[in-house]
Amino acid sequence: MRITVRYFGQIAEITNKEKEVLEFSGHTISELMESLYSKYTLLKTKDFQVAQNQELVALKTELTGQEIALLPPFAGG
Amino acid sequence: MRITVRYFGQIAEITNKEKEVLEFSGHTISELMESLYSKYTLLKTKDFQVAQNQELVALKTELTGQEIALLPPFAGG
Amino acid sequence: MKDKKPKSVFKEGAISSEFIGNSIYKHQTKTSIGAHNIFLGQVRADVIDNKTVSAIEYTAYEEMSNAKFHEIREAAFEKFELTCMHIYHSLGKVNVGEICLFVFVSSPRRKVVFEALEFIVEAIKADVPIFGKEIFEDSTHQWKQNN
Amino acid sequence: MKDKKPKSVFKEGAISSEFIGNSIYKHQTKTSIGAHNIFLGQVRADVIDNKTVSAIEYTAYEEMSNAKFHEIREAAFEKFELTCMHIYHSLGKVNVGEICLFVFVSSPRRKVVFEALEFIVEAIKADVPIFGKEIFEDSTHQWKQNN
Repeated sequence: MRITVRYFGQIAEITNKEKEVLEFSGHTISELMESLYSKYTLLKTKDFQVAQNQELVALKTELTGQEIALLPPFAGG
Repeated sequence: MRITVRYFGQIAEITNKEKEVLEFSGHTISELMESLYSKYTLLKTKDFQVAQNQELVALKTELTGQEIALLPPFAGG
Repeated sequence: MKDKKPKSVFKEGAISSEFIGNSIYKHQTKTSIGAHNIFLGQVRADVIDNKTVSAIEYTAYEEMSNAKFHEIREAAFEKFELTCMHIYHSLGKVNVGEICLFVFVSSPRRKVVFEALEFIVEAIKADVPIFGKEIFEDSTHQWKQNN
Repeated sequence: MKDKKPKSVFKEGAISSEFIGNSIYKHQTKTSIGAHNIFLGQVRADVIDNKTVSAIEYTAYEEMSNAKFHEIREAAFEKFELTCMHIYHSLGKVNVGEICLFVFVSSPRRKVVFEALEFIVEAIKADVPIFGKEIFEDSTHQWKQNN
Protein backbone atom coordinates (compact mmCIF):
# COMPACT_ATOMS: atom_id res chain seq x y z
CA MET A 1 0.00 0.00 0.00
CA ARG A 2 1.19 3.50 -0.90
CA ILE A 3 0.94 5.85 2.08
CA THR A 4 1.76 9.51 2.47
CA VAL A 5 3.15 10.21 5.94
CA ARG A 6 3.20 13.79 7.19
CA TYR A 7 5.30 15.17 10.05
CA PHE A 8 4.70 18.34 12.00
CA GLY A 9 6.43 20.54 14.56
CA GLN A 10 9.06 18.80 16.65
CA ILE A 11 8.32 15.51 14.87
CA ALA A 12 9.36 17.07 11.57
CA GLU A 13 12.57 18.20 13.28
CA ILE A 14 13.40 14.56 14.01
CA THR A 15 12.46 13.15 10.62
CA ASN A 16 14.04 16.16 8.95
CA LYS A 17 11.20 16.20 6.44
CA GLU A 18 7.54 17.24 6.42
CA LYS A 19 6.25 14.49 4.18
CA GLU A 20 7.22 11.24 2.55
CA VAL A 21 5.51 8.59 0.45
CA LEU A 22 6.05 5.02 1.65
CA GLU A 23 5.30 1.64 0.15
CA PHE A 24 4.06 -0.36 3.18
CA SER A 25 2.70 -3.88 3.57
CA GLY A 26 1.55 -3.88 7.24
CA HIS A 27 -2.08 -3.78 8.36
CA THR A 28 -2.29 -1.52 11.41
CA ILE A 29 -1.21 1.92 12.50
CA SER A 30 0.92 0.18 15.10
CA GLU A 31 2.91 -1.73 12.48
CA LEU A 32 3.50 1.47 10.57
CA MET A 33 4.77 3.14 13.74
CA GLU A 34 7.19 0.26 14.41
CA SER A 35 8.56 0.75 10.94
CA LEU A 36 8.93 4.52 11.50
CA TYR A 37 10.56 3.98 14.92
CA SER A 38 13.28 1.87 13.34
CA LYS A 39 13.81 4.49 10.66
CA TYR A 40 13.76 7.49 13.07
CA THR A 41 14.96 6.23 16.44
CA LEU A 42 14.40 9.54 18.24
CA LEU A 43 10.70 9.32 17.47
CA LYS A 44 10.23 6.98 20.45
CA THR A 45 11.25 9.77 22.82
CA LYS A 46 8.51 12.09 21.61
CA ASP A 47 4.88 12.55 22.50
CA PHE A 48 2.54 12.51 19.50
CA GLN A 49 -0.87 11.40 18.24
CA VAL A 50 -1.60 9.77 14.91
CA ALA A 51 -4.21 10.93 12.42
CA GLN A 52 -5.44 8.81 9.55
CA ASN A 53 -7.13 10.79 6.81
CA GLN A 54 -7.42 13.75 9.21
CA GLU A 55 -9.01 11.85 12.09
CA LEU A 56 -7.13 10.87 15.25
CA VAL A 57 -6.84 7.08 15.53
CA ALA A 58 -5.61 4.51 18.08
CA LEU A 59 -2.53 2.40 17.39
CA LYS A 60 -4.53 -0.78 16.92
CA THR A 61 -6.60 0.82 14.15
CA GLU A 62 -6.54 -0.82 10.76
CA LEU A 63 -4.45 1.02 8.25
CA THR A 64 -6.80 2.18 5.51
CA GLY A 65 -5.70 5.67 4.82
CA GLN A 66 -3.87 7.39 2.08
CA GLU A 67 -2.60 9.98 4.53
CA ILE A 68 -1.12 9.40 7.95
CA ALA A 69 0.05 12.33 10.09
CA LEU A 70 2.21 12.35 13.22
CA LEU A 71 0.97 15.20 15.40
CA PRO A 72 2.93 16.51 18.39
CA PRO A 73 1.07 18.31 21.22
CA PHE A 74 -1.26 21.01 19.96
CA ALA A 75 -0.40 24.63 20.72
CA GLY A 76 -3.11 26.67 19.03
CA GLY A 77 -3.99 30.09 20.45
CA MET B 1 -33.48 68.17 58.20
CA ARG B 2 -32.48 69.49 54.81
CA ILE B 3 -32.46 66.68 52.25
CA THR B 4 -31.62 66.67 48.58
CA VAL B 5 -33.83 64.20 46.73
CA ARG B 6 -32.77 63.07 43.28
CA TYR B 7 -34.96 61.44 40.65
CA PHE B 8 -33.86 59.37 37.69
CA GLY B 9 -35.28 57.85 34.53
CA GLN B 10 -39.00 57.16 34.61
CA ILE B 11 -39.19 58.50 38.18
CA ALA B 12 -37.95 61.88 36.98
CA GLU B 13 -40.69 61.80 34.33
CA ILE B 14 -43.28 61.58 37.11
CA THR B 15 -41.78 64.19 39.40
CA ASN B 16 -40.98 66.35 36.40
CA LYS B 17 -37.68 67.29 38.00
CA GLU B 18 -34.33 65.66 38.58
CA LYS B 19 -33.62 67.11 41.96
CA GLU B 20 -35.21 69.05 44.79
CA VAL B 21 -34.19 70.18 48.24
CA LEU B 22 -36.72 69.42 50.98
CA GLU B 23 -37.07 70.46 54.58
CA PHE B 24 -38.21 67.24 56.28
CA SER B 25 -38.91 66.31 59.91
CA GLY B 26 -39.47 62.52 59.64
CA HIS B 27 -37.02 59.88 60.86
CA THR B 28 -37.08 57.05 58.34
CA ILE B 29 -36.83 56.51 54.62
CA SER B 30 -40.37 55.16 54.80
CA GLU B 31 -41.72 58.42 56.20
CA LEU B 32 -39.97 60.37 53.47
CA MET B 33 -41.51 58.09 50.84
CA GLU B 34 -44.99 58.65 52.28
CA SER B 35 -44.44 62.34 51.94
CA LEU B 36 -43.26 61.95 48.34
CA TYR B 37 -46.19 59.65 47.49
CA SER B 38 -48.64 62.29 48.55
CA LYS B 39 -46.80 64.90 46.52
CA TYR B 40 -46.39 62.70 43.41
CA THR B 41 -49.28 60.24 43.39
CA LEU B 42 -48.10 58.32 40.33
CA LEU B 43 -44.94 57.34 42.21
CA LYS B 44 -46.87 54.51 43.91
CA THR B 45 -47.38 52.80 40.56
CA LYS B 46 -43.66 52.60 39.83
CA ASP B 47 -40.92 50.18 40.76
CA PHE B 48 -37.86 51.79 42.32
CA GLN B 49 -35.15 51.41 44.96
CA VAL B 50 -33.94 54.07 47.34
CA ALA B 51 -30.31 55.08 47.86
CA GLN B 52 -29.14 57.12 50.82
CA ASN B 53 -25.77 58.75 50.26
CA GLN B 54 -25.18 56.44 47.29
CA GLU B 55 -25.98 53.18 49.07
CA LEU B 56 -29.20 51.24 48.57
CA VAL B 57 -31.27 51.16 51.76
CA ALA B 58 -34.45 49.50 53.07
CA LEU B 59 -37.57 51.52 53.79
CA LYS B 60 -37.24 51.10 57.55
CA THR B 61 -33.73 52.58 57.49
CA GLU B 62 -33.15 55.66 59.59
CA LEU B 63 -32.93 58.83 57.59
CA THR B 64 -29.42 60.18 58.04
CA GLY B 65 -28.44 61.22 54.59
CA GLN B 66 -27.93 64.48 52.88
CA GLU B 67 -28.78 62.85 49.56
CA ILE B 68 -31.65 60.48 48.82
CA ALA B 69 -32.11 59.08 45.33
CA LEU B 70 -35.09 57.26 43.81
CA LEU B 71 -33.72 54.71 41.36
CA PRO B 72 -35.92 52.91 38.82
CA PRO B 73 -34.76 49.51 37.45
CA PHE B 74 -31.18 49.52 36.23
CA ALA B 75 -30.55 49.20 32.51
CA GLY B 76 -26.78 49.44 32.11
CA GLY B 77 -25.15 47.73 29.14
CA MET C 1 1.59 46.52 35.34
CA LYS C 2 -1.71 46.67 37.24
CA ASP C 3 -3.60 49.85 36.62
CA LYS C 4 -5.98 49.79 39.53
CA LYS C 5 -6.66 53.47 39.91
CA PRO C 6 -10.23 54.58 39.29
CA LYS C 7 -10.82 56.22 35.96
CA SER C 8 -13.71 57.75 34.14
CA VAL C 9 -16.03 55.01 32.93
CA PHE C 10 -18.63 57.15 31.20
CA LYS C 11 -18.28 58.36 27.64
CA GLU C 12 -20.66 60.71 25.89
CA GLY C 13 -22.41 58.84 23.07
CA ALA C 14 -21.51 55.55 21.41
CA ILE C 15 -18.18 53.76 21.85
CA SER C 16 -16.53 53.53 18.43
CA SER C 17 -14.90 50.45 16.96
CA GLU C 18 -11.77 52.58 16.40
CA PHE C 19 -11.60 53.31 20.12
CA ILE C 20 -11.85 49.59 20.87
CA GLY C 21 -9.21 48.70 18.26
CA ASN C 22 -6.91 51.34 19.67
CA SER C 23 -7.44 50.08 23.19
CA ILE C 24 -6.40 46.58 22.03
CA TYR C 25 -3.36 48.08 20.30
CA LYS C 26 -2.21 49.78 23.51
CA HIS C 27 -2.04 46.39 25.25
CA GLN C 28 0.53 45.01 22.84
CA THR C 29 3.36 46.48 24.89
CA LYS C 30 2.20 44.45 27.91
CA THR C 31 4.01 41.25 27.07
CA SER C 32 3.02 39.34 30.20
CA ILE C 33 -0.52 39.16 28.83
CA GLY C 34 -1.54 35.92 27.12
CA ALA C 35 -5.29 36.32 26.93
CA HIS C 36 -7.75 39.17 26.48
CA ASN C 37 -11.51 38.92 26.80
CA ILE C 38 -13.79 41.69 25.62
CA PHE C 39 -17.51 42.17 26.12
CA LEU C 40 -19.42 44.64 23.98
CA GLY C 41 -23.01 45.63 24.55
CA GLN C 42 -24.71 46.78 21.34
CA VAL C 43 -28.10 48.50 21.06
CA ARG C 44 -30.66 46.15 19.51
CA ALA C 45 -33.46 47.22 17.15
CA ASP C 46 -36.06 45.42 19.27
CA VAL C 47 -39.62 45.41 17.98
CA ILE C 48 -42.21 46.00 20.74
CA ASP C 49 -45.91 46.24 19.85
CA ASN C 50 -44.97 46.82 16.19
CA LYS C 51 -42.66 49.71 17.05
CA THR C 52 -38.93 49.44 16.44
CA VAL C 53 -36.31 50.79 18.83
CA SER C 54 -34.07 53.30 17.07
CA ALA C 55 -31.82 54.37 19.96
CA ILE C 56 -31.33 54.19 23.70
CA GLU C 57 -30.70 57.34 25.69
CA TYR C 58 -28.65 56.58 28.78
CA THR C 59 -28.61 58.54 31.99
CA ALA C 60 -26.99 57.60 35.27
CA TYR C 61 -26.70 58.51 38.90
CA GLU C 62 -23.09 59.29 38.11
CA GLU C 63 -21.56 59.64 41.56
CA MET C 64 -23.06 56.35 42.75
CA SER C 65 -22.26 54.65 39.45
CA ASN C 66 -18.61 55.62 39.67
CA ALA C 67 -18.48 54.31 43.24
CA LYS C 68 -20.07 51.03 42.09
CA PHE C 69 -17.71 50.70 39.12
CA HIS C 70 -14.84 51.20 41.54
CA GLU C 71 -16.18 48.48 43.87
CA ILE C 72 -16.61 46.11 40.93
CA ARG C 73 -13.02 46.77 39.78
CA GLU C 74 -11.63 46.19 43.25
CA ALA C 75 -13.64 42.99 43.70
CA ALA C 76 -12.53 41.66 40.31
CA PHE C 77 -8.84 42.39 40.98
CA GLU C 78 -9.26 40.68 44.35
CA LYS C 79 -10.93 37.56 42.96
CA PHE C 80 -9.02 37.12 39.70
CA GLU C 81 -5.38 37.38 38.64
CA LEU C 82 -5.84 40.15 36.12
CA THR C 83 -3.15 42.24 34.47
CA CYS C 84 -5.59 44.95 33.57
CA MET C 85 -9.23 45.81 33.32
CA HIS C 86 -11.08 48.59 31.51
CA ILE C 87 -14.74 49.52 31.61
CA TYR C 88 -16.49 52.12 29.45
CA HIS C 89 -20.20 52.91 29.36
CA SER C 90 -22.06 55.39 27.21
CA LEU C 91 -24.18 58.26 28.42
CA GLY C 92 -26.61 60.08 26.15
CA LYS C 93 -27.97 58.75 22.89
CA VAL C 94 -26.67 55.53 21.35
CA ASN C 95 -28.26 54.43 18.08
CA VAL C 96 -29.13 50.84 17.20
CA GLY C 97 -26.06 48.89 16.09
CA GLU C 98 -23.79 51.13 18.14
CA ILE C 99 -21.86 50.04 21.21
CA CYS C 100 -22.83 51.26 24.68
CA LEU C 101 -20.69 49.02 26.94
CA PHE C 102 -17.06 47.94 26.53
CA VAL C 103 -15.46 45.73 29.16
CA PHE C 104 -11.89 44.56 28.58
CA VAL C 105 -9.94 42.18 30.84
CA SER C 106 -6.44 40.78 30.34
CA SER C 107 -4.43 38.13 32.13
CA PRO C 108 -1.39 35.94 31.58
CA ARG C 109 -3.71 32.93 31.15
CA ARG C 110 -7.07 32.36 29.58
CA LYS C 111 -9.19 30.58 32.23
CA VAL C 112 -9.27 33.62 34.45
CA VAL C 113 -10.43 36.08 31.79
CA PHE C 114 -13.61 34.14 31.05
CA GLU C 115 -14.65 34.09 34.71
CA ALA C 116 -13.60 37.67 35.35
CA LEU C 117 -15.41 39.13 32.34
CA GLU C 118 -18.71 37.45 33.15
CA PHE C 119 -18.42 38.49 36.81
CA ILE C 120 -17.84 42.12 35.84
CA VAL C 121 -20.59 42.33 33.20
CA GLU C 122 -23.18 40.73 35.49
CA ALA C 123 -22.19 43.09 38.32
CA ILE C 124 -22.53 46.12 36.03
CA LYS C 125 -25.98 45.02 34.89
CA ALA C 126 -27.16 44.35 38.45
CA ASP C 127 -25.51 47.02 40.58
CA VAL C 128 -24.81 50.20 38.63
CA PRO C 129 -27.56 52.84 38.56
CA ILE C 130 -27.73 53.45 34.82
CA PHE C 131 -31.07 54.07 33.13
CA GLY C 132 -32.01 53.51 29.52
CA LYS C 133 -34.81 55.13 27.58
CA GLU C 134 -35.63 53.08 24.50
CA ILE C 135 -36.66 55.52 21.81
CA PHE C 136 -38.85 54.16 19.04
CA GLU C 137 -38.81 55.28 15.43
CA ASP C 138 -42.04 57.27 16.02
CA SER C 139 -40.31 59.18 18.88
CA THR C 140 -42.35 57.53 21.62
CA HIS C 141 -40.34 55.71 24.28
CA GLN C 142 -40.30 53.10 26.99
CA TRP C 143 -37.85 52.39 29.82
CA LYS C 144 -35.40 49.52 29.50
CA GLN C 145 -34.98 47.09 32.36
CA ASN C 146 -32.18 44.54 32.85
CA ASN C 147 -33.05 40.95 33.58
CA MET D 1 -28.10 36.66 9.45
CA LYS D 2 -26.26 33.43 10.25
CA ASP D 3 -23.11 33.08 8.25
CA LYS D 4 -22.40 29.41 8.72
CA LYS D 5 -20.37 28.72 5.64
CA PRO D 6 -16.76 27.65 6.23
CA LYS D 7 -14.21 30.34 5.67
CA SER D 8 -10.50 30.67 5.86
CA VAL D 9 -9.41 30.73 9.48
CA PHE D 10 -5.68 31.08 8.98
CA LYS D 11 -3.97 34.38 8.43
CA GLU D 12 -0.30 34.83 7.67
CA GLY D 13 1.41 36.61 10.58
CA ALA D 14 -0.12 38.53 13.47
CA ILE D 15 -3.75 39.67 13.62
CA SER D 16 -3.78 43.47 13.81
CA SER D 17 -5.86 45.58 16.17
CA GLU D 18 -7.14 47.45 13.08
CA PHE D 19 -8.46 44.20 11.66
CA ILE D 20 -10.26 43.50 14.94
CA GLY D 21 -11.67 47.03 15.16
CA ASN D 22 -12.88 46.77 11.57
CA SER D 23 -14.49 43.41 12.24
CA ILE D 24 -16.40 44.96 15.15
CA TYR D 25 -17.43 47.85 12.90
CA LYS D 26 -18.88 45.49 10.30
CA HIS D 27 -21.26 44.07 12.91
CA GLN D 28 -22.95 47.40 13.56
CA THR D 29 -25.37 46.82 10.70
CA LYS D 30 -26.61 43.63 12.38
CA THR D 31 -29.14 45.26 14.66
CA SER D 32 -30.50 42.06 16.17
CA ILE D 33 -27.21 41.69 18.06
CA GLY D 34 -27.18 42.80 21.70
CA ALA D 35 -23.91 41.26 22.90
CA HIS D 36 -20.50 40.51 21.46
CA ASN D 37 -17.78 38.53 23.18
CA ILE D 38 -14.24 38.50 21.86
CA PHE D 39 -11.28 36.35 22.87
CA LEU D 40 -7.77 37.37 21.86
CA GLY D 41 -4.70 35.20 22.33
CA GLN D 42 -1.53 37.29 22.64
CA VAL D 43 2.05 35.97 22.52
CA ARG D 44 3.65 36.22 25.98
CA ALA D 45 7.30 37.04 26.63
CA ASP D 46 7.68 34.01 28.89
CA VAL D 47 11.02 33.54 30.60
CA ILE D 48 12.18 29.92 30.60
CA ASP D 49 15.61 29.03 32.03
CA ASN D 50 16.62 32.68 31.85
CA LYS D 51 15.75 32.95 28.19
CA THR D 52 12.93 35.17 27.02
CA VAL D 53 10.49 34.20 24.29
CA SER D 54 10.57 36.76 21.47
CA ALA D 55 8.11 35.17 19.04
CA ILE D 56 6.09 32.06 18.28
CA GLU D 57 6.21 30.53 14.83
CA TYR D 58 2.96 28.71 14.07
CA THR D 59 2.51 25.83 11.69
CA ALA D 60 -0.56 23.65 11.24
CA TYR D 61 -1.87 20.53 9.61
CA GLU D 62 -4.02 22.86 7.58
CA GLU D 63 -6.50 20.46 5.97
CA MET D 64 -7.28 18.77 9.29
CA SER D 65 -7.34 22.13 11.13
CA ASN D 66 -9.88 23.56 8.71
CA ALA D 67 -12.03 20.46 9.14
CA LYS D 68 -11.80 20.81 12.94
CA PHE D 69 -12.59 24.52 12.84
CA HIS D 70 -15.63 23.67 10.75
CA GLU D 71 -16.76 21.03 13.26
CA ILE D 72 -16.30 23.50 16.12
CA ARG D 73 -18.36 26.14 14.27
CA GLU D 74 -21.16 23.67 13.57
CA ALA D 75 -21.19 22.42 17.15
CA ALA D 76 -21.28 25.97 18.52
CA PHE D 77 -24.15 27.04 16.24
CA GLU D 78 -25.98 23.87 17.27
CA LYS D 79 -25.50 24.41 21.02
CA PHE D 80 -25.86 28.19 21.26
CA GLU D 81 -28.20 30.78 19.75
CA LEU D 82 -25.54 32.79 17.96
CA THR D 83 -26.06 35.43 15.31
CA CYS D 84 -22.52 35.06 14.07
CA MET D 85 -19.12 33.61 14.84
CA HIS D 86 -15.67 34.35 13.45
CA ILE D 87 -12.39 32.60 14.12
CA TYR D 88 -8.95 33.70 12.93
CA HIS D 89 -5.61 32.08 13.77
CA SER D 90 -2.13 33.11 12.74
CA LEU D 91 0.34 31.02 10.81
CA GLY D 92 4.03 31.91 10.64
CA LYS D 93 5.83 34.24 12.99
CA VAL D 94 3.98 36.26 15.63
CA ASN D 95 6.07 38.47 17.89
CA VAL D 96 5.49 38.91 21.62
CA GLY D 97 2.65 41.32 22.30
CA GLU D 98 1.02 40.49 18.97
CA ILE D 99 -2.26 38.64 18.57
CA CYS D 100 -2.37 35.08 17.20
CA LEU D 101 -5.99 34.09 17.90
CA PHE D 102 -9.19 36.12 17.46
CA VAL D 103 -12.54 34.51 18.28
CA PHE D 104 -15.66 36.69 17.96
CA VAL D 105 -19.20 35.59 18.84
CA SER D 106 -22.40 37.64 18.76
CA SER D 107 -25.93 37.01 19.94
CA PRO D 108 -29.12 38.89 20.74
CA ARG D 109 -28.48 38.25 24.46
CA ARG D 110 -25.43 38.15 26.67
CA LYS D 111 -25.67 34.86 28.60
CA VAL D 112 -25.11 32.80 25.49
CA VAL D 113 -21.98 34.61 24.29
CA PHE D 114 -20.04 33.84 27.47
CA GLU D 115 -20.74 30.12 27.24
CA ALA D 116 -20.21 29.96 23.49
CA LEU D 117 -16.88 31.79 23.52
CA GLU D 118 -15.36 29.62 26.21
CA PHE D 119 -16.60 26.47 24.46
CA ILE D 120 -15.03 27.54 21.16
CA VAL D 121 -11.69 28.65 22.62
CA GLU D 122 -11.30 25.45 24.66
CA ALA D 123 -12.16 23.33 21.61
CA ILE D 124 -9.58 25.17 19.48
CA LYS D 125 -6.89 24.64 22.11
CA ALA D 126 -7.73 20.92 22.50
CA ASP D 127 -8.69 19.74 19.02
CA VAL D 128 -6.99 21.76 16.30
CA PRO D 129 -3.57 20.52 15.10
CA ILE D 130 -1.65 23.77 15.33
CA PHE D 131 1.97 23.76 16.48
CA GLY D 132 3.95 26.57 18.05
CA LYS D 133 7.68 27.00 18.11
CA GLU D 134 8.66 29.42 20.87
CA ILE D 135 11.67 31.32 19.64
CA PHE D 136 13.95 32.83 22.28
CA GLU D 137 15.88 36.05 21.95
CA ASP D 138 19.10 34.03 21.38
CA SER D 139 17.44 32.23 18.42
CA THR D 140 17.16 28.88 20.19
CA HIS D 141 13.67 27.46 20.50
CA GLN D 142 11.33 25.08 22.29
CA TRP D 143 7.93 23.67 21.38
CA LYS D 144 4.82 25.10 22.99
CA GLN D 145 2.21 22.78 24.43
CA ASN D 146 -1.36 23.65 25.44
CA ASN D 147 -2.66 22.69 28.87
